[in-house]
Amino acid sequence: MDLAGGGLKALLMGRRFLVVAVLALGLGGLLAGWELSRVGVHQGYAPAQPIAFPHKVHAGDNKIPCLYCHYAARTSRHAGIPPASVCMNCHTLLEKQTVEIEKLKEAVQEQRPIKWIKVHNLPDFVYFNHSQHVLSGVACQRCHGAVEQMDRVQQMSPLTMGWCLECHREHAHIATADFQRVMQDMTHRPVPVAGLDCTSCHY
Amino acid sequence: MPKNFLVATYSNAGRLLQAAHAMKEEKFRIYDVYAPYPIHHLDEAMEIHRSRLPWVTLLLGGAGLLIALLGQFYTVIWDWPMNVGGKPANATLAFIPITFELTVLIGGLATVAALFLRARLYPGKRERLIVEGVTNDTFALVLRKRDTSFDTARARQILEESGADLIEEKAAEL
Amino acid sequence: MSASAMTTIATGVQTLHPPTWVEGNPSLHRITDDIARPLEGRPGKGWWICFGIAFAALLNLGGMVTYLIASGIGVWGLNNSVGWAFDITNFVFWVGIGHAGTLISAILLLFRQKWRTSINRSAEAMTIFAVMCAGLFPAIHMGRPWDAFFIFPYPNQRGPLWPNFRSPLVWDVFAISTYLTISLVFWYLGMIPDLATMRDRLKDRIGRIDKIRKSVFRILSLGWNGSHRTWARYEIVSLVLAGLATPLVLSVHSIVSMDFATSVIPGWHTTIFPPYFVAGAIYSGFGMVLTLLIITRQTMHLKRYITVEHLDKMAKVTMLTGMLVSYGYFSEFFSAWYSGNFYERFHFINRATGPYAWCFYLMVLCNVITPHVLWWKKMRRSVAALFVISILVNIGMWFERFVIIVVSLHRAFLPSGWGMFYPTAIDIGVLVGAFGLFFTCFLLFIRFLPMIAIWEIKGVTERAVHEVIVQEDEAKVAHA
Amino acid sequence: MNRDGAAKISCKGPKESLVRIGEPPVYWKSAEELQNGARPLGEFPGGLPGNSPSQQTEDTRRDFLAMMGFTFAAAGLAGCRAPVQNAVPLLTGSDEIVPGVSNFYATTCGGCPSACSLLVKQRDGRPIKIEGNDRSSLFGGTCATGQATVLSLYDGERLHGPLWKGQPVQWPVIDGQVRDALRAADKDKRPIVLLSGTITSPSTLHIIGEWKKRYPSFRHVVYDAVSLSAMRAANAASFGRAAIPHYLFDKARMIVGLEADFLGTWLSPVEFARQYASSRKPEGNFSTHVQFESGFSVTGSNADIRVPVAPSEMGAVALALLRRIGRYAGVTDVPDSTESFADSKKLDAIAEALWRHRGESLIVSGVQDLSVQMAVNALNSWLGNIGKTVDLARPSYQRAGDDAAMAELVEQMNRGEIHTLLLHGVNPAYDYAEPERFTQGLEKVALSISFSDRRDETSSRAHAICPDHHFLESWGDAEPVDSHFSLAQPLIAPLFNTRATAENLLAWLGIESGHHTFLRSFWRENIFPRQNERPDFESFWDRSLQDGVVVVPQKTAAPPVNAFHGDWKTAAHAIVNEPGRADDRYQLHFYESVALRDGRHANNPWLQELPDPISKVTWGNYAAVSPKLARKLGLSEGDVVSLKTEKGQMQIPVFLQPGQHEKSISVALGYGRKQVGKAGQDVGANAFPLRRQSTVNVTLEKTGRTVKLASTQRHFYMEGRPIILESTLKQVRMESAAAESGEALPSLWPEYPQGEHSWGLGIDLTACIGCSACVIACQAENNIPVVGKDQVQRIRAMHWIRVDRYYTGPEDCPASVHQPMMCQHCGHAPCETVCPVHATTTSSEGINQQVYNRCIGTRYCANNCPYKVRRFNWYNYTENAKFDFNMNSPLGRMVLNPDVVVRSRGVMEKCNLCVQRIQLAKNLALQGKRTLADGDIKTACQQACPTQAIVFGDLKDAHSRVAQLHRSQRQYKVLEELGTRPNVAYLKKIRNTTET
Repeated sequence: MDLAGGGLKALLMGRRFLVVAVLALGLGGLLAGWELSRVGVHQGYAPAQPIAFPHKVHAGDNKIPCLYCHYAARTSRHAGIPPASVCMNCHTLLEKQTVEIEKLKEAVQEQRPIKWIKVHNLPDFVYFNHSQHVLSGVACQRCHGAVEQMDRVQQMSPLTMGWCLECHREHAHIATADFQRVMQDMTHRPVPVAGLDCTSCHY
Repeated sequence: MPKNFLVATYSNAGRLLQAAHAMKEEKFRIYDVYAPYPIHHLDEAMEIHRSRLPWVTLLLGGAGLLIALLGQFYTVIWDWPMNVGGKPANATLAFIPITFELTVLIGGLATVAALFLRARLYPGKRERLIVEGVTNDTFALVLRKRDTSFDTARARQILEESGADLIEEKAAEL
Repeated sequence: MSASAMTTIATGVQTLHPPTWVEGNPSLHRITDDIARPLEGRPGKGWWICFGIAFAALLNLGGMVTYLIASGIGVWGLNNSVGWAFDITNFVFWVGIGHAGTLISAILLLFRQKWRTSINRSAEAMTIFAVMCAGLFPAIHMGRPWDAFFIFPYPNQRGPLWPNFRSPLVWDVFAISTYLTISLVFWYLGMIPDLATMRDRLKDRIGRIDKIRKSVFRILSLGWNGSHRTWARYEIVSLVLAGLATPLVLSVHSIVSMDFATSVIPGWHTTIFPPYFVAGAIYSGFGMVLTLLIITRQTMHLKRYITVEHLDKMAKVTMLTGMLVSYGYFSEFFSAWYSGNFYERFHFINRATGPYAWCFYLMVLCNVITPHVLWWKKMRRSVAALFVISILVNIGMWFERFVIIVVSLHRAFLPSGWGMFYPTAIDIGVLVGAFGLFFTCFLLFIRFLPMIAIWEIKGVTERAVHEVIVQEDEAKVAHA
Repeated sequence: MNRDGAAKISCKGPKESLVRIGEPPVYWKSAEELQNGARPLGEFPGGLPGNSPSQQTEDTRRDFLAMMGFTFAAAGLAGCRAPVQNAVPLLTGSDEIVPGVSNFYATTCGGCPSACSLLVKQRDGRPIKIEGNDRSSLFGGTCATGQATVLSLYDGERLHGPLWKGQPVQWPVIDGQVRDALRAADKDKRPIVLLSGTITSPSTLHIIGEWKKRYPSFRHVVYDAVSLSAMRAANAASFGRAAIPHYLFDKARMIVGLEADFLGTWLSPVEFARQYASSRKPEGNFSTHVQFESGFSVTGSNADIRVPVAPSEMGAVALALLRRIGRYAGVTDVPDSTESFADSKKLDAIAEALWRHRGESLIVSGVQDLSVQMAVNALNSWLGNIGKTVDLARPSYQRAGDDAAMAELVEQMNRGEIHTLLLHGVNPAYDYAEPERFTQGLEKVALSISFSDRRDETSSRAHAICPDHHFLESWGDAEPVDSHFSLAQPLIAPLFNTRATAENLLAWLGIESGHHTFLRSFWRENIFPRQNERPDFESFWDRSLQDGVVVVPQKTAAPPVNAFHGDWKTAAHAIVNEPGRADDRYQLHFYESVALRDGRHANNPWLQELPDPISKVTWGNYAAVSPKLARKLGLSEGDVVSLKTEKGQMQIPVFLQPGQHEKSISVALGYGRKQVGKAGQDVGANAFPLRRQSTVNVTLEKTGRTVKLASTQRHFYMEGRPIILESTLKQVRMESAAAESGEALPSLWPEYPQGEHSWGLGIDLTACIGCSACVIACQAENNIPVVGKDQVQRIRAMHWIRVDRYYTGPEDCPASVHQPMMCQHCGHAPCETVCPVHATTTSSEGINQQVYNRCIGTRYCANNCPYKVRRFNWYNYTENAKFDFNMNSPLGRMVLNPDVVVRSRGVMEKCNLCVQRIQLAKNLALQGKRTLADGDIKTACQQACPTQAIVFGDLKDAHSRVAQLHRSQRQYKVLEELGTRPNVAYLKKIRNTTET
């Protein structure tokens, strides 16, 4: 009447084993699901830059407006990292010397482009246009967080589609229930409308 | 702890059936019958009432139906309505197939699960066979000797009359 | 069942002899032995040859699919005019095959058709393997199979973004997976008592292999001990499942047919598809069951249990469904003509006279003309004839799907978009490979699991039926 | 999938140092990185110290800077109005390139001597898209070839630097060698010859003039592979001016073409197409067009009456008309000739119509035969068209080839008389009628220098190759038509160590000031004085540079045009007595293919894969024969035949061409290049060598071999389906013009709420001539991959817009219609319902949007699309060695549009109404605090269309052009009866059969 293998016996412990197995599977599933959902999300990414540029000092303490350096954000899809010449606009005049500023000046002397590291990376297949958002009055901090308080820039937002949509849904005049009415009183003045169409971002 | 049983084994269902009816006449309560295939018309002899398992099917099938319908309504109409081929957001007709499938799926699985629970069937359960070959060619009629009031002699007599191949008293866990 | 009903059967029994579903009236023990033998003995040469071929084909499938996914759908002969061809043809073909099993085990159970007992187990197994093959194709026909999970409605970080519940493809996913699950459960449930039987047969044998097999059977048989109280519930549940599976089996192929019926393409866009597809499915399913059973009864020495009576019954069903299918073909042409729809008419003329006409006529030969051979009892009872016919049925039904899919696509609305489809080696390789998968599974099944429902056979052997009844009557007399 | 086409590409912005041989290119990952990674710091204000790249770098860069500088103010002026019109963009502070922002510059096309004026879209320092310049008074839109020239810029087969005897050298070495050789040649007075194709650049011609002064033994020979020298000769004889007239089709009410494909390839197709369309408006004037031709040309496919005629009978046609017109004009002694090609009633009718419209009729002939051209001249002058529709006073300079001069040069070369031979824009070793004769001669030349941009059949035989810039890299100007000037400016610093031919010619004259300086001074001295709009040269120059074009009053001292004094009688008799031909022989008819023209673009994969507008065949040429002939000889499509003339023979597959004259066999030139690059190598067969002798007596033999032609459309008849609706001018005029149609069929569903806009297209089938410019424009705009011959054969071409072509009527002389077919953006789209994952849905603005990254590739949508306009990525077409076209090399990928995703394997794609342009326009409107105006957004296909057949716009705005088209009485929607509710409306094709 005995059955084969001690391990097998353990396996065949009976009901209790069954319960445990079910619970384990359930938990494992949930964990795996959570992990999978975070694939490709780099929230909190804060790489060290070739020159430890402190936004805190510039944008925070000295209150330099974001768009002074990232001027392209007004007109282009890219906010743009300022060319070293923009840095030099001030740093040629400033006495203050630090190791980091030295690095900058060195680079300029040697014509060596500074290879910054991109912090906020959207997937390739999504089109994001800075100027569109800047002109529609979206504050930089809305997506980038309080950069003016950061010594090293860090990705605050998950940059997932769901996250984009949260904001777009707030400001959408499209596809809501009272859509018809909205369309009627929508003047033909260019009201910045956050699109909920796929082609607002994907093409 | 083991219980005491009076076990009669048969080599065909007919005699066993006969014995079962006789037992009923004599107000003996048949503990259970073990057979390699379901013997019809045994139920009344054993006073087995129609199983209530189909209700499980009805209830959980209904649940499946609701889950499917609400799920589709939520995703398609409420959560993110999209203009798909200019069709109106409310596409109830299009929901029917999936609703039906989920009803059947959940209903069916639930019923089987219920059966396993009710009949205490689960992987790794040790089978407890009252006699050899009840899963092959032997039929066993089992009476429980609950207390002294159980008239063993009479029972034996009836069983013998019914032509049991073997009658024995044994203690076992079933 | 009430006693009065009993007597009717009794009289019935005495007056005319019901067809004998088991020949030679074997003892219960003998039945167990006969059916268990193939599982316990060494497999014969025949089995090994078949398995070798099937397994080779399966390996080929693996290679083909790997290559396909590595390089892209372009390795198939598809093009911008004909976006589906062998892939979906095979899909529909296998789903169709999968229908006979559930029909036999569920619908015939509801109709209390005793002759189903010796074939339902293998028919169900066939269903499961066929649906597995079917499921393969929607998966590999995608351009990006690694993104297939987009189809399932799960909360996600894209908004969340849900699948399109209007799309018949999504219906398919639910239908096929439900069908596979329910069939599996039904099949397994029916097998539990037999697994117990196998378990208990192995009791006194010693030897590593047998020990392992025994403990596997033990796990699978869930501690079954033949209790009648369990039997009672068990039968109720079987009936319930049968009741659920019956509409399910009809729904599955109806939904598959909607992949086409809901479209706008002439030749696809037609309301007759659901019933016509279901009939076709059963037709092809019975074709495949015949093929398989004829092979197994010859090779596994089970002539006693799979009798000519069975074959005769199946032949009749095949003929009936074959004629339903023929009616479908006819009414398609009729409605095309009667509707006066230009594109519809053009399509059906093109079907019968266009570049793919030969497929159409092959289909007609196999599905419309062949079944009528079965009017002759001789044919219905000739194993050889039935074998040939069953093969023809399968060929015919494959081409039916090919004609529906490819011929409709290759000449749609704008002549500028017309183009031919020519299969590549990969197309054919995958087609063959699917058969490899199917037969490998089936051969393993008949080798390791009881391919005939032992307990059901026992339930219908003449001895069992007869003696119960006799004793029953005596019992009553005794009372009076 | 890869959003930035730019990613992983070495960017060479205009202000950035050149990639010199052996120097690794600067790689950058994103526009940001481009901005500070790939740009030297030297050019920022306050000029940071250091940074002195090599000499020639400085030059080019300074040129560019200079140009930028000069045009500051001008930009300010023009900038505010319509930025797209700027020749030079507004510059903010230090950088003229804002990453991610496109600038448009005007320049002049170098694709062929027609010298169309262009606008070029420059993005992150790379020209990525070519558009027509609407400021031009001659042109508008482009042709397919022009569109594709931007890809040739990024052709990896171009030479990376000068070669001397096959070895890479630096420029000074070449300069030294050449100067010595020239001095030697000059000393002993041995001929120095510049053999060039037609040069329309006045400044370059001026330099050549300087050479004549400097070297008395210098001579300039102009050679066009497909030349119009017979016409020049005829005009000299008839009007005392050896020139090509400037034709005005828009002024003509009655047009007769003799073997002249003026809408496809002949002389100046873009210009003529524009004129032609404007003369054929059902609502206004509608000219009648009669075409006599042997093959089926684009022009013929648009004719109201098309008469298939054997090449040998063209003279007879001219004569038949001449005789009839003569009767009207009172000239009776025109000799009789055969009229077997058409019944005389028809001819009478045509002649009558011509006479009725005398002064506003036009007869053009592309036949390279003096007598025929004389007859045509006689016709035009008797009809009083000279000075009206045929302008000789302001002739065209677009073809200046002189066959006689060329023939003589080749003789001289073979006699070993030529000392120095400069080859510019010519490839006689490939396209001369007697190539080996030329190459033998070339070996006898002491010094031969080719300016070709690559090792081709000719340059590989020359002593030195001094690779020319691509026209997008160089300065230049053009005068396509007398007094119509246009400028060319560099859009990018030269990718390779090349040098403009003009630069070379100057350098070797000893003028070191550089081409740009010379160009400016030339304009200051020669063109600026001829205008009086602008007081000072700078503003004149800036404006010209912005507009790209300038028209000035004609030179006072223009040579006179005499009245017709040609000897038409001799010509007539020459035609009558022309040698007959054996009846068992066939006649060859050669034509330039719309895509490859004379073969100079053979290495451009876009053009190789562009379906021929008529046959829809790609990747190779074929012998077009009439179905009747094919039946007679038992030929079927793809059978390889060998065509034999007295001197030569070629093997080529046949194509059954309805409407082909039974006795004639048409073969496209420009194929079968032997040395051009991997895309064009050995594609098709070279027909040039067969032109040497009379092509009248050709034998045709089966070889037994069969090949498969790669055709994108395999069925040519409509099967009686209402796909293209036609009507005649009469009917349209009869229907009340007020009648407006366009209400949609009833729907079972409630109307879906529309967004702020509702985008749609209107396509006028009457205007569409089938030139296929839209196809390439779309390909360039939307990063559409090239898939190669094999995939096209498998019906997997990727073009988002295809031009369907159907025949109607009898097969020996069918009429034909063209229909641009792209996604119809259905309101009730069948494709959307079936997609399991919502990868395609309708946007709130009516676009049928396709989301590549959501698509899982079930192809269900494509199956369910009634228009079959969806395209599936069967393979990875990017960075895949199996598809070794432009998308497989970093250089080739520089042409990609960074605003459009490069699709990966396994996803569906299709026309999305250039949604990236819509979004851009919205954004610009937002920046400009204004609303979108009709016409702000032009789709790529619309912009490229020379006849303005395609109109994009907002259907919600009742006044928009597209909305008007959707209300037009001619409007209909394809397969509307299916209830798909397309947002694309077609306007019926109208034919003018009233006149005859």
